[in-house]
Amino acid sequence: MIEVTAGWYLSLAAVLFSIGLLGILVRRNALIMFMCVELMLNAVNLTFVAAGRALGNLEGQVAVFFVLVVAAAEVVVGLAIIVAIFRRRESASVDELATLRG
Amino acid sequence: MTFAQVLTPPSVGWIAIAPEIVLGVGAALILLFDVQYKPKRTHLGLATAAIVATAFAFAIVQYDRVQTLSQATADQAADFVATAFPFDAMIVLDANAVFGRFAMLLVTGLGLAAGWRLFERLGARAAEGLALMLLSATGFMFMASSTHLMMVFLGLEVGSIALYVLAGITRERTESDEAAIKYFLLGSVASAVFIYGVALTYAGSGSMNLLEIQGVLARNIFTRPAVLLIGIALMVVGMGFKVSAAPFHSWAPDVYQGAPGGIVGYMAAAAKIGGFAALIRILFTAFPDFISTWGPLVAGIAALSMLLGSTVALVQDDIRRMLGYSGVAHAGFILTGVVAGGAGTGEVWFYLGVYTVQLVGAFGVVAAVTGAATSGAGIDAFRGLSKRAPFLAATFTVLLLGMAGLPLTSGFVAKFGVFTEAWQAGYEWLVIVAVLASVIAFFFYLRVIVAMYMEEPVDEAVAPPGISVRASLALASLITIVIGIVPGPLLSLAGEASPL
Amino acid sequence: MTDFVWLVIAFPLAGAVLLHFLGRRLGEPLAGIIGTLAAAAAFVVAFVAALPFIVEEGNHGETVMLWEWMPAIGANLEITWDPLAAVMALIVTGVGSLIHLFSVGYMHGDERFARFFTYLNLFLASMLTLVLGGNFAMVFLGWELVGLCSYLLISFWYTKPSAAAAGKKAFVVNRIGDFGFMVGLMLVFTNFGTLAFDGIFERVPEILDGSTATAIGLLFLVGAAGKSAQIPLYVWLPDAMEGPTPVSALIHAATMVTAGVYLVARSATIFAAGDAGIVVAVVGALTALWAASIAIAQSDIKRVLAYSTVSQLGYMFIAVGLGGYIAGIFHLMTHAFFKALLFLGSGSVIHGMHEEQDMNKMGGLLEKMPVTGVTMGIATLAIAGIPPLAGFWSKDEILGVAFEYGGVGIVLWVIGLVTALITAFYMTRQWFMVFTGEPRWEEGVDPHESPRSMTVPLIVLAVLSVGAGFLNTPFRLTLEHFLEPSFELVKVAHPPEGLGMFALLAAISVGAGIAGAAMAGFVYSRPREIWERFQGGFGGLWEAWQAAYRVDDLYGATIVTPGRKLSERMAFDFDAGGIDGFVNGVGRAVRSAGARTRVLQTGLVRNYGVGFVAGLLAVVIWLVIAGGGV
Amino acid sequence: MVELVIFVLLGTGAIAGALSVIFAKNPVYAAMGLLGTLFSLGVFYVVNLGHLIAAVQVIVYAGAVLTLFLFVIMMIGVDRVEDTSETIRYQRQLVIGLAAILGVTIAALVIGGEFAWVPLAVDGPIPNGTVENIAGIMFTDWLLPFEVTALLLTIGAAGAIALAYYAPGTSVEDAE
Repeated sequence: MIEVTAGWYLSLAAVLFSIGLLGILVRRNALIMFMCVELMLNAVNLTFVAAGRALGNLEGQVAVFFVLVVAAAEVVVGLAIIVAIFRRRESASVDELATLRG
Repeated sequence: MTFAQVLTPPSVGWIAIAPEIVLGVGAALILLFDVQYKPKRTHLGLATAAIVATAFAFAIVQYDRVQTLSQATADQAADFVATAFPFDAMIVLDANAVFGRFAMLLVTGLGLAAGWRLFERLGARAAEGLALMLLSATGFMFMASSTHLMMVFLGLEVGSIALYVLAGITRERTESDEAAIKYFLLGSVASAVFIYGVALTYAGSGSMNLLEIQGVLARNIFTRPAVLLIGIALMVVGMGFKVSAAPFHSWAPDVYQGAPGGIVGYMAAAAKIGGFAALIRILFTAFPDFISTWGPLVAGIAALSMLLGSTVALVQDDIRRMLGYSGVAHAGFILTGVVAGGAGTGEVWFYLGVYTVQLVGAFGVVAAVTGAATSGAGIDAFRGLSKRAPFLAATFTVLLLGMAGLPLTSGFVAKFGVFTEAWQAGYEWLVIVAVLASVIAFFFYLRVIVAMYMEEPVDEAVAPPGISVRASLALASLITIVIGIVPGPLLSLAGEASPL
Repeated sequence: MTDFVWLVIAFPLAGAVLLHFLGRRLGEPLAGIIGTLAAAAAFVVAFVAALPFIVEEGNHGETVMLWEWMPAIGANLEITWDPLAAVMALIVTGVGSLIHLFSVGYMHGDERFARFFTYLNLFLASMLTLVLGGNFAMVFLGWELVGLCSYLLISFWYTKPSAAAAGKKAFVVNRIGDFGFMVGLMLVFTNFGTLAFDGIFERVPEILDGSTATAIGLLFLVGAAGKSAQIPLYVWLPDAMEGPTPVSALIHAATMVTAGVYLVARSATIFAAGDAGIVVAVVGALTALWAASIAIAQSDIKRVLAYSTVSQLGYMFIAVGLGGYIAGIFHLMTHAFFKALLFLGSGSVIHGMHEEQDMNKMGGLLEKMPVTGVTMGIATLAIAGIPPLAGFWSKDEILGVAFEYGGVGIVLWVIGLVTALITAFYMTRQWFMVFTGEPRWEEGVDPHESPRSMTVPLIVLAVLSVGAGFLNTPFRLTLEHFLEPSFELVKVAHPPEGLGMFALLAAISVGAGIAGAAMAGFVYSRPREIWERFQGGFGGLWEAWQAAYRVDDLYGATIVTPGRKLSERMAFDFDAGGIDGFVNGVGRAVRSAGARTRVLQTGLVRNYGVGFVAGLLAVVIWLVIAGGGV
Repeated sequence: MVELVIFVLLGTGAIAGALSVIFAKNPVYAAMGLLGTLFSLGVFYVVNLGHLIAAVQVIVYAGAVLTLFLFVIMMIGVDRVEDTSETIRYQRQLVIGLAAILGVTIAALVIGGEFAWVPLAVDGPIPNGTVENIAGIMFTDWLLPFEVTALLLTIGAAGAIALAYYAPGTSVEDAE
């Protein structure tokens, strides 16, 4: 009988976090890059919950709420910026944003 | 058991969060008044200044309280803990927190005055801009006073999200929204990395409270601390991003160049104060026993930042990019003091205090010369500035020499302090790298001074700066000189600022 | 008792401030006169303050605290007023005053007349901060400020590209030296816990072990070599001649370039505790010979003097390196007089020849410019070491110190002798080429003697070049007794005892000097064809000298070209034309590093992401492995 | 046993969803992939006794946030298939290199059992993340962070207004 310990979830979270991190490097659509950030935050939440269960306290679960609120605030501002970019350039590709460089 | 019995109210320390309350409520009031009465922008600006001043007054009251607490007797100890760690030890009222507020509020006030013209030009968005500035200051102040990683994260996000917006607030310009999206995307990745570090630290130590973590680590010896170490690493990366230390610096020059000129000094300075305050709080309070592990890491980041920042700054033709890269180098200089651990706290704060004032002042000059709402500032605009605008040229010279660390400016005392700490902590090689970097740094600062004083002016008149800009620049350069000549008081003030 | 000594610094500083704000309104010549008066007032104060040392033998002087800046680290505004400081202050203010006076005439008609005097006064104040500072923080402040003034003054005519380039070169090379100096200071501070002289020099034996003392000494040597133009950092000084001639006389001959010598002398106890001294001496000897040989073939009147200065500074390094601090300071003083005189004289010639600097286009000027010619002749004899002029006594003392040292010292003595011969040769050559023979002036040039304000300093300096040597002769050691209290903590090296030895050594060195001078006189007093045949006799060697051994090109090949190639491959174009040599060697190397790193900043967020993630991975892996997490 | 099955099934689903976020050519598919991951995580929360946050996850993330995303995707153009070929030089090679290092690192940590190591893990009864229990913490110990979130929401509102509000055609360039 294999027991699913917190370590399993932590490992899964690490994989999800890494996928999100690499997604930032692979996608050029700002919106999808931002989805990757959401993916990373969700991996963090999974870590919090699983660790909290193993540690036997609820702080991990409470922390998830705050991460959620932060994510929501980021979404509001982030989407506003992305829409602003899109309205000017008719594209949400970050590859076309390279006037500031050097 | 009824629900009401479950809840025991936390110890509320009003005075411990008074400046933050003032700023937060003030920001809300500005937004509300703006919606309801459409006041003049000048009045909004003055109201903001009054809010900052009020918060500063409360910070002074806090300083007084901290002084009293530090002399508390043993039987007052219980009272002491309750007052110093309100809200069930979410935050702390100690000298470190108070010094962070001083620095933050000073920078906010200076930034407001230096960026005055920007807010005048923002039109209907002025209220939002001012409110966001106040709110971001609130967030970074929380970073300096938090003893709980979730509070640090919230402070970081409050501060950062507001800065993302401020970077893009002059949406009419393409550079501005490019800067905003770059800052936003990379910043939110860095935030995610930081909070992941918090989660792993929680998994590794069972707590998010810095003092509890320290206690746990002191009581237990972990044979396999990998999760905890990754947690520390990720938090260092997150903070390294905020303070623009290499190799997490790449956003800084672009954002400094693209963001509206009037606000960029404040943005740069505030993020540095918040990031370093949290970094030293986390490393010194929670992980002092791991210093032999994170010390060399921080030293490596410091060395890379100094060398990269100063060499790349050398080839910049845009003053704001140059200041951005020099900010990378200065992050490295400050980290040089961090490697010394708790012993270097005073020096780090001193450096942070004097450098951020210089930074706000320098960007204030740039904004006055090339425009408060524009992006970029080519060096051509500064040629012969001494003839066109002697006041601006003189203050810029003082501030640049201060950043370069010429003796008798505050920058020299600051550099000397952190270098000495690092040397005494056994990082001789780091000090040699730091000296080398400051030698290189001299060039690009001097290049601007030479352009201002020894080259023929371009045929372009500079609009005379307003009274608030003049006042803030005069104050910033005065601080640079006076602290350089009489560093004693500030040194002792910063020296008290060790985290509890 | 000598509390008022701060006025020495205050007068030129006040002059600089006054001239900065009012200079343009004061106009010519009032601004110059005020500047000169500020310098002269400083001299008077220094003289009065120095009287106690003359009256009372063995007076140590005192430390005058002006302002407690950072007492915790011993960095205060304080003045160490001891005989060494007094001698330096007198030289700086004395020669400085004369050069100020000279400049009133020389800079006549320059549109930035007042600005020139602002810089000169600022330089004086900085230099005095350096030599009077009672701790290393003040020395460092002065060190940086004189560098800055030097930079400003070399590129004073900044519209001339070569002047701007030379200023830049001086700045870069000096920063390399400063780097060594700063690290040395760091080492001093961490060992002693203070920067104040009072807390350092007396405690050297108990605190420093030999290797640390050697390390500090070598780091200081790097700084000193930068400021005093020693191998391998000397390359900036010849180019610095792009500045106005009074600047060359004041900064690049008499005062600033001696800061390195002063630093070694001031830190004598540290050098005595380690083995760095002999390195100083060897560097000095090599520089002396190297630069002297280059000076032989120069045809630019100021470049001869520039290389000569490098060479003479090498002499001083031999002395202070071997422990002959007093001999070194003595030569510093006499050299200040005759080299300032030579530079001012050359300035007078250049002035009279309408900005002509090529000696091939001079000749026969003695009739037209008698005062300049005669005074320069005196200076030439002085530097050639002809008794009883000043240079003879001081140079002989240095050679005596080297001889007495034995071993390596004998080698250094031989090098010194050869250098003395060469020095006499090229200086005499210069005098004959400029002042005798057929006029070889270009069309329309009408040489004339300079105005009174320029000739008076020449005459005063000529008198000093004759008389100053008598301050310290084997028969009467006035300067030695004067300076002794400053060097109580160390064993000062002396020339061999006894008049017989002195006479023998003096005879040898005078013989060398006369031989050199006679050879040059024999060749260069005759028509041009003869010199050319003579010069041709050296073959390729002469060309190598003329080209200064192509050191700039060497630095260029080893440092510049790789940097440029790299940058070209990176498709970054630097201002490729422009400045040659060393400066751009280092400058370009750093810039190219900057440019290489800069291309990483592509402006593409996803590239930044790669950097971020790479850094993150490195940090994580490092910490996990270093922390024993695995 | 049930937990193992859930972990394997939904874990695979979560990773598949995550991969589709970064590889889907159509942004809508990417959003759907994210949705799958979010649902999987919601189930994991339940398994880990976080009932309230599981509900919040579904409501806030799947309900609100993703809807907002989809809304913006619609605005940008729902049928726009993205060109996913790499245009930046060396980017792909660098990313593959980094992915390899990252993969090796995580594999080493997972196989080495590092992530299984929660040093202070407890045995015995574990509190359940009910509304009451969560509230008990959030409104006492965590009161201050809870209040600070108000600042975040204010910033969200003010920021969105500041970014949205400008009259087209106006200029903030300095007049002089």
